[in-house]
Amino acid sequence: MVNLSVKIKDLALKNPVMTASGCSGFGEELADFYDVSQLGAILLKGITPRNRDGNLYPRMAETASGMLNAVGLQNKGVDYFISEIYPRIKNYDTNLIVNVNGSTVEEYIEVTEKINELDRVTAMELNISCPNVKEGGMAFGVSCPSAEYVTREIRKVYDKTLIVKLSPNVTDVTEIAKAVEAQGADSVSLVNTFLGMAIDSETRKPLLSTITGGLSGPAIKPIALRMVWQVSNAVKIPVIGLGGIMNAADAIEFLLAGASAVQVGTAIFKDPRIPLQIIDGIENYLQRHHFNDISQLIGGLQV
Amino acid sequence: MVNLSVKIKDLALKNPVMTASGCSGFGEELADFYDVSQLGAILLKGITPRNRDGNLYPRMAETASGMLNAVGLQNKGVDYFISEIYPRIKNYDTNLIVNVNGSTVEEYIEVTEKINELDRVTAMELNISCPNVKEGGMAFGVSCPSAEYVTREIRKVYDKTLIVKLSPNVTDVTEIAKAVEAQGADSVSLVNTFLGMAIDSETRKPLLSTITGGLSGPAIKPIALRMVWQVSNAVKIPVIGLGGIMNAADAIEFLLAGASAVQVGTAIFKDPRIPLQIIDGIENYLQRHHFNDISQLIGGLQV
Amino acid sequence: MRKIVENFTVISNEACNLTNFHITLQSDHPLAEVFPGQFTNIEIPDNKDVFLRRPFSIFEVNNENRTISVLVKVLGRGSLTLSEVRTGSRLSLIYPLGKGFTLPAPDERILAVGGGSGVAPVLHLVRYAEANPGSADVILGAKSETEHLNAIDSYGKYAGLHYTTDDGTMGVKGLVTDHPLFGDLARYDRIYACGPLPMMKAVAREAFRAGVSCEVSLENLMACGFGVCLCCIEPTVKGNLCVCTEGPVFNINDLKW
Amino acid sequence: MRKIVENFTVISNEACNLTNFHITLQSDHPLAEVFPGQFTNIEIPDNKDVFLRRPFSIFEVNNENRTISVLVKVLGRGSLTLSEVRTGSRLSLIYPLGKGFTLPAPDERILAVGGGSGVAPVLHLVRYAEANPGSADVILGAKSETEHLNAIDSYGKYAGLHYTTDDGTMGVKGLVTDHPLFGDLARYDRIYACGPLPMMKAVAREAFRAGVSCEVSLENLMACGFGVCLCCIEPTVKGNLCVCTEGPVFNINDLKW
Ligand SMILES: Cc1cc2nc3c(=O)[nH]c(=O)nc-3n(C[C@H](O)[C@H](O)[C@H](O)COP(=O)(O)OP(=O)(O)OC[C@H]3O[C@@H](n4cnc5c(N)ncnc54)[C@H](O)[C@@H]3O)c2cc1C
Ligand SMILES: Cc1cc2nc3c(=O)[nH]c(=O)nc-3n(C[C@H](O)[C@H](O)[C@H](O)COP(=O)(O)OP(=O)(O)OC[C@H]3O[C@@H](n4cnc5c(N)ncnc54)[C@H](O)[C@@H]3O)c2cc1C
Ligand SMILES: Cc1cc2nc3c(=O)[nH]c(=O)nc-3n(C[C@H](O)[C@H](O)[C@H](O)COP(=O)(O)O)c2cc1C
Ligand SMILES: Cc1cc2nc3c(=O)[nH]c(=O)nc-3n(C[C@H](O)[C@H](O)[C@H](O)COP(=O)(O)O)c2cc1C
Ligand code: FES
Ligand code: FES
Repeated sequence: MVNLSVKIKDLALKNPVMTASGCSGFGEELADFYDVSQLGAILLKGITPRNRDGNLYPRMAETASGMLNAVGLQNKGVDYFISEIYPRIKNYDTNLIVNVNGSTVEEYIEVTEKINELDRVTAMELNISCPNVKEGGMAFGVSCPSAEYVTREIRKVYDKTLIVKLSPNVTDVTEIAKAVEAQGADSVSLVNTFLGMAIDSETRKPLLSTITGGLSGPAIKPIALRMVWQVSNAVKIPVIGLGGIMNAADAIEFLLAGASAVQVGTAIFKDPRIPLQIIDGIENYLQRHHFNDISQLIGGLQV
Repeated sequence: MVNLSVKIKDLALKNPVMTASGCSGFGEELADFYDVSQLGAILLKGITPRNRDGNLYPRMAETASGMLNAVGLQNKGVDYFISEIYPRIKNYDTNLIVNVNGSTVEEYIEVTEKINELDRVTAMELNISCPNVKEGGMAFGVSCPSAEYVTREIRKVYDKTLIVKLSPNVTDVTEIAKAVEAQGADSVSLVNTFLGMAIDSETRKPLLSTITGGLSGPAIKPIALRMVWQVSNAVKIPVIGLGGIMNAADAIEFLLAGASAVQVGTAIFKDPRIPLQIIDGIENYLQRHHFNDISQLIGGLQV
Repeated sequence: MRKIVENFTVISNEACNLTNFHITLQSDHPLAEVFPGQFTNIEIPDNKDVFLRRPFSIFEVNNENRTISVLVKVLGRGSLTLSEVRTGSRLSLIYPLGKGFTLPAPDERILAVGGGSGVAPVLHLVRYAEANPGSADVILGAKSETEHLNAIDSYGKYAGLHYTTDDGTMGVKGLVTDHPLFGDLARYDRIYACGPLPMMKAVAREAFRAGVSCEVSLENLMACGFGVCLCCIEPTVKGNLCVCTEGPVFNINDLKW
Repeated sequence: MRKIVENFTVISNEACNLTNFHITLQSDHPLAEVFPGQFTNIEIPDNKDVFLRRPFSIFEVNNENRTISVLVKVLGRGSLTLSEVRTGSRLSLIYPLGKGFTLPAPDERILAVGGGSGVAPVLHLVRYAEANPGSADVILGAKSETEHLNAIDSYGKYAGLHYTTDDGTMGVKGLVTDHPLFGDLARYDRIYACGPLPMMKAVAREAFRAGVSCEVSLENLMACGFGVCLCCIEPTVKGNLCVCTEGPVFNINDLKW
């Protein structure tokens, strides 16, 4: 028997594999395929204080080994979440983590205070890295002062495990990571999507209604992995790695680079079972290599 | 007949397709396959003042729709170039553009002054974006003051067309572009490679001797295209676009996004004829869409 | 609703004409129940330029043989690769996806209109509803005779089959809405349409004018196909709805056309 | 030197054993001249996980039939896909690449050592040099009999064929350097080796001790294969050299082993 459980501050994960926000709905769609209690955690779809329609169609474009999305945080608002969705999902036997968004610090606080009351939401992910919204979002995540500010304000109102989700669209991601660590973040997750663009050469029009969108999938994995490695070496808090993870080998690379846990996003669109396959694959790897604890992999890169 | 020629300041290109630096040697290897005078320009391999051995093997790793390299500017130095290589290639009937590198501003100046004397080198590309060297390189390209400084000093000693090659590893590439434009750059080319990393999960070792390396290929195209579009909208000087261009449709997307010319890098490794196929493809596109001048495509994105 | 990811075996791949292929796929297990208008998201094998799955309406279902089939129109790189798939190869399918058409009551008269690759769900519907030529009409539209699907004559037992072509080489010359049956829509209780957007909009306009209930099946671009990505949304009177889970079939009254 | 990018047709693909495949490819045009030790960079079709070409030594050359062949050992994703290629399909090759072996003079005695996928260039050499069993010996090393290639008996007319296996199931038990022929290397004028790095280093050590000229063919990772990327370099006494253009064959005196 190998031990797959990890702890991110007070967040106890039965295994280090979570779904990524915006790629697994509220867990219900995955539950159509399998028992979601097998997952380490479900990162719920990004939530804002009030209903957001998101961006206009078309919202996605396929790219080489990846995709662009411009969903723009479509959601029905935190109150709807609490009254309609939370009751349906609160008995999943896994960690539910809310991805918190806002256009202003006040909006972030508003959502945070409300979800702080939910027993079964065991952690929150502060999204300061969404490239698909006009206000807030990534703007908070690309400069140290604003990242510090929003983290500090949220820390004041949130008691449980606070994960800050970092943007890769920066010159030095370690600076931002250190800044939010200093303000009390319990963990950082990275990366969110890269700002990208796609054009239809025949029609000479952008493929997304918003012109630019967020790039995800295997294409970004090498950059994401580098950032996770840099940040793991720069901060003391646990790091959660993501970006293009498609299989157990990919996940293990992020763990070796220093991540304590991983998230699976775009891969779910290709096959919703991939998170479970990754859990099995990691367990199998540990056995094959005669490790008995996942902690032996974390940061185990031999340089 | 359609017109494919473009001008970048004093640099007259018979068509907008160049090879990218470090991906086409000194043109001689391509000449083993075809007549290189068909190309708009050949970007020569990065040159430093003195011999550089480059980084240790292994220097490359394949990634999803791309590759990482850690060549590290291996070259025999500018004097060797001038005495041994230049005489062999100077009669190619196309533009020869030297990619200039250094660890210090003095080193950049040293190379620039020497190649300024070469009649057949019609332009230079100032590389302030190489992620694979310890000193100089990308360090100059990720902050405005240092990018400004090196551009200003080089402008003083270089008379012909000065192209500055920008790094994509920054929060806001338009700031750097505007900074070098203000210092007299005649053009900017972007993007150089993204800093990335690859790990062998089985051996738990990095796949590159340098741990991190530069990501190129189709994987990066959406991000490169976004940056070219942003920079084209931010500066008045012509922009040269590159990053993952594999075929004529890709090249046309960069032109539509605002590039006046394009460079083809990693695609050459897959098939050295791709730059020629792109020239044909652009010509064919213009005819098919009833354009008679390439200038009708440049910046022609319909938003 | 239970959904499945499963490898099916290609048991036949027949060219219907130059650009349409009828691919029949067999499961190793008993099939899940499939309703007309539902679709499957297929992993395209072996194509370096395709990253995501591609959605296709489920055309025919045979529970005994554990087979489903799809009609694939070659439009781009993914559908091209799929059209070249060989008998015996395995394809990963996610199914059944989406909500199907509202089934007609036994005594209702229906008109089903299919254009291009949109014929699959409407033919599935008339067969599934056990319609008959007395109560059901199908109009199939195409650019030219060469684009019409062969081997659908057997559907004559479920519906009156009518054809239109843009160039007049088969059936009535013109668009589907130019067919004489559109002259008197009021005799139908329900109209169903699937095909290119302009066609569906034209049908919707006529149905609306005639005051007949009409459902259309949308083909918005999809990433996941099962409701997690929110890429496929369609603006409706109920807000942005997911085409993959709350559609692909919509009543035209809900759409903002 | 003129190099070519060209689509070849697969005219046969034979399994030599569980992990080695002999693939013969036909050109539409007269072949370029190929020397032993030269290689080709092959575009791997249809595999979403492979981006770059993969280099393989040219094994047999038949100018009349316009065919060349490669021996592919399945090591990872690219070689696996290649090993499954079907007769009739087309593969894009870049060839001829690299510098080959220094050919032996007619009166020179040679020892050629091949391990694993490294047998292709050394067998090409003995055949090309029109060697004969009196003047040439070949030692082929493998882990076990099951990994030895069949259908190379015809090379008996060019050289004495000798085998070693790690487990002793065929020929001498042990590494290639455990073969008795290594007891008296001085009788050879030239030694050639291609195979796994440890094997080549062991052969080089023995050749160096015996003072016999020795060339090895390296298999460094490559991106382009024709000299533009500088990814494949090997440190030598002449500095970092490109294995793809200044090799893959090197004299051991030039290497920093
Ligand atoms: C619910 C649903 C059911 C469908 N049922 C069928 C079916 O039964 N038979 C069938 O042949 N097709 C069907 N389609 C459409 C099919 O999914 C697309 O034709 C296919 O995905 C195209 O993939 P490709 O890789 O060949 O095209 P690409 O190479 O990705 O694109 C080629 C061109 O077609 C455009 N395009 C691609 N997909 C669509 C789309 N969905 N709508 C409009 N334009 C598009 C692209 O923008 C591009 O210009 C259905 C789609 C949906 C959403
Ligand atoms: C000049 C030259 C000639 C060659 N001739 C032959 C030949 O005749 N027959 C033959 O079977 N092979 C030959 N090879 C090796 C062949 O190119 C590799 O085995 C092949 O590229 C592996 O690709 P893959 O996608 O299967 O492996 P991948 O999936 O890319 O890698 C699988 C594993 O193998 C390792 N690996 C991959 N390539 C190499 C390599 N070149 N050296 C060491 N480790 C490697 C990887 O690091 C990885 O651990 C030659 C290589 C060169 C450079
Ligand atoms: C369609 C889509 C929607 C997303 N929505 C959110 C979101 O609401 N909040 C968030 O923090 N990240 C969101 N993301 C980003 C992912 O959580 C993840 O950071 C990114 O996709 C990289 O991981 P991947 O390559 O595994 O997908 C979204 C990504 C996609 C593709
Ligand atoms: C092997 C390799 C070597 C490179 N060497 C240089 C160089 O010497 N100077 C430079 O400015 N860029 C260099 N580059 C970057 C390319 O010129 C180009 O900016 C980058 O690869 C993105 O374009 P692509 O995706 O078309 O390759 C190199 C790239 C590769 C892959
Ligand atoms: S396609 Fe993902 S939600 Fe509809
Ligand atoms: S593989 Fe590119 S230079 Fe040798």
